[in-house]
Amino acid sequence: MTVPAPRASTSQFDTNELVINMGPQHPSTHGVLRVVLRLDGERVLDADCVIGYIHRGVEKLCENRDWTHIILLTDRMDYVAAATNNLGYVEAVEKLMQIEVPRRARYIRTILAELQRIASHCLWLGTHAMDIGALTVLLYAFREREFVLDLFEEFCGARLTYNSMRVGGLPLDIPPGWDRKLRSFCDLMEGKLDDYETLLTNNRIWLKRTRDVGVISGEEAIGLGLCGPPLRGSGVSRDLRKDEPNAAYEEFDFDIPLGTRGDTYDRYLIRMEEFRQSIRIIRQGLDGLPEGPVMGKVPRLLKPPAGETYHAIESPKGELGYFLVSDGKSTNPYRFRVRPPSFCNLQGLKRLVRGHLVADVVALIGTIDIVLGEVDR
Amino acid sequence: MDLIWLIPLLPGLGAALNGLVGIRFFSKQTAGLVAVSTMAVAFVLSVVAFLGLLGLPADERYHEVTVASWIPPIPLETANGIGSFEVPWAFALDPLSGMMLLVVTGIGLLIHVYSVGYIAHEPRGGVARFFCYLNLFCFFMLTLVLGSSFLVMFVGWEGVGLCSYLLIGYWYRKQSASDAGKKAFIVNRIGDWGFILGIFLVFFTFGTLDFREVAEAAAGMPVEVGFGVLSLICLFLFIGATGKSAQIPLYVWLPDAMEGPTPVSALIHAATMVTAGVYMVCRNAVLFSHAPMVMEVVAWIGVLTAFMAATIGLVQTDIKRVLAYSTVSQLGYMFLATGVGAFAAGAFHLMTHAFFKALLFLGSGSVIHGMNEEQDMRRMGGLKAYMPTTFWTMAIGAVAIAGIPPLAGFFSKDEILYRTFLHSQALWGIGALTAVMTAFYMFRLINMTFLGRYRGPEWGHPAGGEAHDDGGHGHAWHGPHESPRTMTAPLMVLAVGAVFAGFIGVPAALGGSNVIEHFLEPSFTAFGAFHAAEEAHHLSHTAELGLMALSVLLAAGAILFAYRNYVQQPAAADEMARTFAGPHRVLTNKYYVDELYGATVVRGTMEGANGLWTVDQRVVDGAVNGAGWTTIFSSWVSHVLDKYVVDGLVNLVAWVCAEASYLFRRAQTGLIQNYAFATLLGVFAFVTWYLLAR
Amino acid sequence: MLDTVVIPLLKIAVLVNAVLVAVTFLVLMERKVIAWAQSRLGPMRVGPYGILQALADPIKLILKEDITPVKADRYVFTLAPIMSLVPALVVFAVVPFGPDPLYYIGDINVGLLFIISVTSIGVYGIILGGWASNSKYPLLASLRASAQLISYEIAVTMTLVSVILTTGTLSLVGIVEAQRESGIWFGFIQPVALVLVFIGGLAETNRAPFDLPEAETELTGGFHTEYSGMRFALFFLAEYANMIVISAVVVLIFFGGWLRPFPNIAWLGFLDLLPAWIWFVGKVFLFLYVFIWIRATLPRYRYDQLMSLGWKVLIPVAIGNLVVTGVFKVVF
Amino acid sequence: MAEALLFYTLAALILGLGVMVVSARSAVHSVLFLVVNFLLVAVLYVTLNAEFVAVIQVLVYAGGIVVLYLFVVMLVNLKQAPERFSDPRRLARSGLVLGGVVLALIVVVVSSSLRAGAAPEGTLSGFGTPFTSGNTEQLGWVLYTSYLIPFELASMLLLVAMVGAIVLAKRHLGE
Amino acid sequence: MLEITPLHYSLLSAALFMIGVIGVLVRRNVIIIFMSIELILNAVNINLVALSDQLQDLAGQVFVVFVIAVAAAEAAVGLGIIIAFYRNKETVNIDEIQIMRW
Repeated sequence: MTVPAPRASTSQFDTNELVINMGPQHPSTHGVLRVVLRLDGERVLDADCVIGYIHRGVEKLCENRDWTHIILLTDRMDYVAAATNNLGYVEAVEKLMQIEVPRRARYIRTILAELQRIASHCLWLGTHAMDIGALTVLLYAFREREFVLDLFEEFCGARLTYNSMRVGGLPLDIPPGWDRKLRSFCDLMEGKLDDYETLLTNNRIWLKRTRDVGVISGEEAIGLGLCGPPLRGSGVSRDLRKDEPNAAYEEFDFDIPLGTRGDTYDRYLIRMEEFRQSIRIIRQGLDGLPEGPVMGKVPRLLKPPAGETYHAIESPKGELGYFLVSDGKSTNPYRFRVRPPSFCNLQGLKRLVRGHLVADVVALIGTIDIVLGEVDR
Repeated sequence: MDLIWLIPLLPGLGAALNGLVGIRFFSKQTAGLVAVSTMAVAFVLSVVAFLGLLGLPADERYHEVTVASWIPPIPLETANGIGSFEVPWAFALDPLSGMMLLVVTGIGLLIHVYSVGYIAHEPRGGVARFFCYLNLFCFFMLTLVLGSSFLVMFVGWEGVGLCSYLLIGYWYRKQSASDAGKKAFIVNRIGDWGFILGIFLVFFTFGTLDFREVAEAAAGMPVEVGFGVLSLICLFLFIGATGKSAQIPLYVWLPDAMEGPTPVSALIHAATMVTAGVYMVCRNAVLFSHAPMVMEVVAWIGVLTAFMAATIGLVQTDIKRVLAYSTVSQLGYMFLATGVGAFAAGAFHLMTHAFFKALLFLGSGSVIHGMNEEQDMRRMGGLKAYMPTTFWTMAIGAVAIAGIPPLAGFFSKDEILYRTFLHSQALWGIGALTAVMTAFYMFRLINMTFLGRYRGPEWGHPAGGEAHDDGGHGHAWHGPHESPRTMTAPLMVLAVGAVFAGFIGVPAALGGSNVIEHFLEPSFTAFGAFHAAEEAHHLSHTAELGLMALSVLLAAGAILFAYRNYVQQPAAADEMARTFAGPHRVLTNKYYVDELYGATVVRGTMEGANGLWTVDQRVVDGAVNGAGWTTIFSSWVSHVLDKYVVDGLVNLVAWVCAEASYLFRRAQTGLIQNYAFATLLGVFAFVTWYLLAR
Repeated sequence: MLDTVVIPLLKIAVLVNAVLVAVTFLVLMERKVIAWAQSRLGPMRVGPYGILQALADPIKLILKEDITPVKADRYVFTLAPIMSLVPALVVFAVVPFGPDPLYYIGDINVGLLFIISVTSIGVYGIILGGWASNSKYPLLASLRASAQLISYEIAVTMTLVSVILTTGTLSLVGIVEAQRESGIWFGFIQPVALVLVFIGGLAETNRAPFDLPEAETELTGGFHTEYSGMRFALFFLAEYANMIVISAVVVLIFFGGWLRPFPNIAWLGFLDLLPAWIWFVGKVFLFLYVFIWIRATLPRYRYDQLMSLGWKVLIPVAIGNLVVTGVFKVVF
Repeated sequence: MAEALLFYTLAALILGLGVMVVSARSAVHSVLFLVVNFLLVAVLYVTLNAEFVAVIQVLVYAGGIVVLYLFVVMLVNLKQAPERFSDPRRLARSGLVLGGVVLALIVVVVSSSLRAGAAPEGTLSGFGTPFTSGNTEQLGWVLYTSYLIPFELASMLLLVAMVGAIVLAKRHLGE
Repeated sequence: MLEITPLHYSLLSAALFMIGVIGVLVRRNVIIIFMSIELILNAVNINLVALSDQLQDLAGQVFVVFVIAVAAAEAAVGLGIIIAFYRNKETVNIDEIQIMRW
């Protein structure tokens, strides 16, 4: 076990400090994150995140693909929330090219994004709970996630990497009967949410493990550049769906849950409430789904005018932003840059874990909800 | 009467309350209420106690209450072998202290009431502080009055000195006020030095400090013809009295003390504290009457002080300073009375003087208040129209002090003059002249202030006196005005007192029975011989009446003269001043006494200190340094010896030990296992021995 | 010779084999029960409904390569699993499966103390296993484990003292007989002690929610991270054997051992038709089910919370229970 | 016969393990031998009809005290034993000690067997608490009656030791 | 030889005692020295228990209980000292624990 981190005390007899390496092969680091912990007994003095184990150069790859092919590369970043990745990208391109998207397409995009949020949160809930030792919740959450994946499969034929959107709209309209299945899933999910909460929300051990663990104030959270539930958990009202509405969010009625203490439990409660708000949005979307085409007028070969744009959406993990530069000549982006929420939230880990115990590290990695595919790209 | 210990305690409580709590928390009204109510209760208690005293037969009018044992018996050497120095915290009520009690609590109460109005412009904490000091003063004054022994009295004596200092310097931001406070304190120290020496001597002589026991012991001693130990005691005590009561040569602090608030001047520097000296001399009447030589000194000091102060008073223009010199002068009168053996007359004058001088001071305070802190009489005039109550009450006070019958001053002053006449015509002459001047300067004051034409500043805009602008309060002044009721009501009460207080001492010549003298007599007796001797040359009633008439006439003439000079022909006064330019300058500068003291005492002290410092620097330090050099040298020698001889020996011994112990030291390895091994060997040896020996 | 050597040896052989077989089936039971709790099916491939998985698992473990890390202390590394398993099996020497001497190997008069003391030896396996691996996570885990075991041992022992106070004997047979005589299971007389012993038992066997030493999401498997093959299987066996021991102790002390329910009610006598040892084993498996159930339900405590629970809650409550029991004993 | 066999086996193991404890190179091995040694001593106690003491021996010594040793060894965790350099003087001293041991043992054996006939009869202590096998209850009685005060003192000693150990081993705030 | 008398136990005890003493005297690791002390205490305990059985007197066993209590106290404090010492000097070599000599 090699330890690259500098050792504060050179003596091998030192009983005060222990440097251990959590990951990259560790069951609770959600992939290949490596955290180098400096411990005082069981207490964490400092933590350094080492990332890059699944760096694939997605941004560089994208600069050598044409604008449409990029969509399927975005699937591979946050691979548990491919639909929102697609959404952010296609909207960015639409913004760059100023393409009008049909309303029905925007509605369906919203529904897909929220469905994706449910799936992503299911995965988060299961792994977070399992990190803290609640085994059953993982399987329950995966069971429900399975339904979402089925729905996506029916919609676009893929279960994980959907490639489900196109610049200017959607490749396909929803299949017949899909909305009915979605509705029944919404009903089912509401009941299951109560199950999860029964297992966790008022569980004394769960409370002990999450209450006052990883407390961060709103100012600090902003200072660290946190986004998404970790930011809202500290009471900062920042949700791009409300603040800078994209897709069809401005036509929907939903609430942004906010935390008060900024601890792990608050972040848990926020995500649980986001489940419900997503269901609410999906229902509204299904109710008000307009008729019409799902694809707008788009040229065969996408060649945006020279210029640059930044477009961000609220992905399940936080603010997912795309920065695109077009030189106006080629069919590839001149520059393709992603602001991944997981990467930004991971910066908070060092601050969050300091002073906590080793066992809290896994709880905190769980609470910031990272996907290494997105962190490393 | 057993509750008399409460009388001083009550103002003390008030002081504590105002001082500890009030400065921070009390409103002005609360602070005043606390102070006034404690004084009122104390006054009521005093009246009750006094009535109780009156209820007793004349020769049993002495009541002592021991509150606590204070100083436990300490064996100390006295003239009569080893004495027991024991002082209980005891209060004594007898006719003299009873009278003083009424004066202090009564006038104190009135002045407290007056102060509520007078001090109202001060900031909140300042009011509480003021009343705290005032109450504290009453506490100490009553302790002084009631103390049954020299030491208890001395506590009060020092306490009132402290309060006097605090109150003079009440406006401590004002340089002159704090200087005046310090001056009063320091000058008083000189007197206290005498007083405390007197106390030492009293104890050394009599083995006790209780007034009554001292008096009884002294009564048993013969009257000293020459200058004996009693005379020495009395002289020392009198030095104390001159300090406290502002007599030559220690009177200089009193005029300056007028920097304090006017009620303070009235209470402390006119009515009560300054009379403490007189009171003390009266208390020790027996002692003094056994020292005729000192009595003579007292009389002369008194009369000279009276005269000198009166002459200075003639030309002063500051209204309070006139009154201050008048006070000094009247105190001189009192000492004159005691000096000629007329203790009762002195005490009587003390009382009447308390009334009218407090009245005059409060009146002047009222004027100053009405004139927006203006104290210079030349900038007043015609105020009668604006403040009639003040004018009339002050006029009564002036008439009383001038000795016009039937007001209070007439009876007491004439009693003194009459007694003086019996004693010595020379003294009488000066005294009578002083009385005339008194009448003149008092009416000069009244005339310049209230009559004639208004000479003060225009109003409607802020106006301040040249010396007292910082005393002003910055608010617009709307012209001379009458003072509030809390201030005028005490004036009226005191005016009534000034009119009628004399009637308790109407002399036999006027058909009275001189109640006060008979009442006070037990306090001065424990003696008989002196009194009998004094009775011997008694003048006829006719002569006595003649003297009275003369002094009244002279006073009336002086009043008229003053009226002519300052009201009818204001220029006449200036002309006179020009005519007698030399004397006038001398008087205006108060005989240059302050300068004299400055040049002699103060400068002398300074020079002396400088000289001593030089001596210290050159001689003492030189000696010390020389000694130091010597020491260094000798220690160097010693060091050499120590290092090479003594240490050598010691080291030799140690070296021998160390070398000798080398072998044994090897065993002391610090390695536990070696010790354990040795232990084991020991156990083996023991077990073997045990098994084999069994 | 037959009575003193052969029969006991036979009994020991039977018992050890029975325990080991029980453990394999316990593992299967755990997998099945948790699967059902998590709406899964669990093992289904080996044999009908996966029943033969119980045999497949040990065979797999035996056949696996037994790796010894290079830097490990190889003697201790080998010894540790043995020291872990042996005490767990030795305990069964005093566990009576029924009233008849046939059903137990020995009934010593300090049976309960014997169980406590022998299980306390089991901690060596964990400590040494962690230490001998010469690796950081196992070391941390073994330190945690030993601290946890020692802490909870105090609480459990304290609690058992109050039970001893009630029965007046340390013999396990004697304790069960005492329950028969009083006609009521001690679990109803000493409910607090029951809860304490059960919680302490969870902790002593490193079961959820106290499974910190082998918290795989935190310490990647705990003290046996570096173990594989049969040596790992021994740790595994030891853990499950310990579960059985704790269940057996709880049943013996609080649930009447081999007694049928309501031993004092005569008309329930038909329940005695089932042999005593069936009752006993049935109750033990009931408790084992509870163990598994809890594991499926609860999250895990954190180390400091675990310690504070042990020292600040269980031990004071145990002492309080002891005092109350003593007072009752004296008063009534 | 069986008793003698058991005794000699146990004695040999106990002594052998004792030697291993003292001579083991690694402290951890030393601790392990010590545990086994204690367990065997407990077995010896059982043969001497002292079940309670045997169990206590296992519970307190093997289960408690030696775990503490193991903790400390792991905490200190020295890679090499401190005896990595040899000290001839020490060896000489050891030889001397061993010689003394043999001598002492011979002396004891001889003197004891010489006086074997004169061994005192009956109880030594005078407390006269005869016991049978399975004597836990009796032991309790003796402990809580005759030896109540020493027992309580022992509990105080343990308390004090506990506090002292905590104070000693606690990391001070400044560090 | 085949009859086991208290003498046998005494000999066993004495031998174990001596092993402990040798451990105390020759080892340098303080922890092993402490363990040797435990061996010594055990030797004493064997003696006590054996004589208790021989004399049919429980006092011996009572003393064993006390010895164990004292041993526990000794181990706790002793090991605490070792830990504290190790923190400061980073050694458990008894030869280096000698700063108080002379």
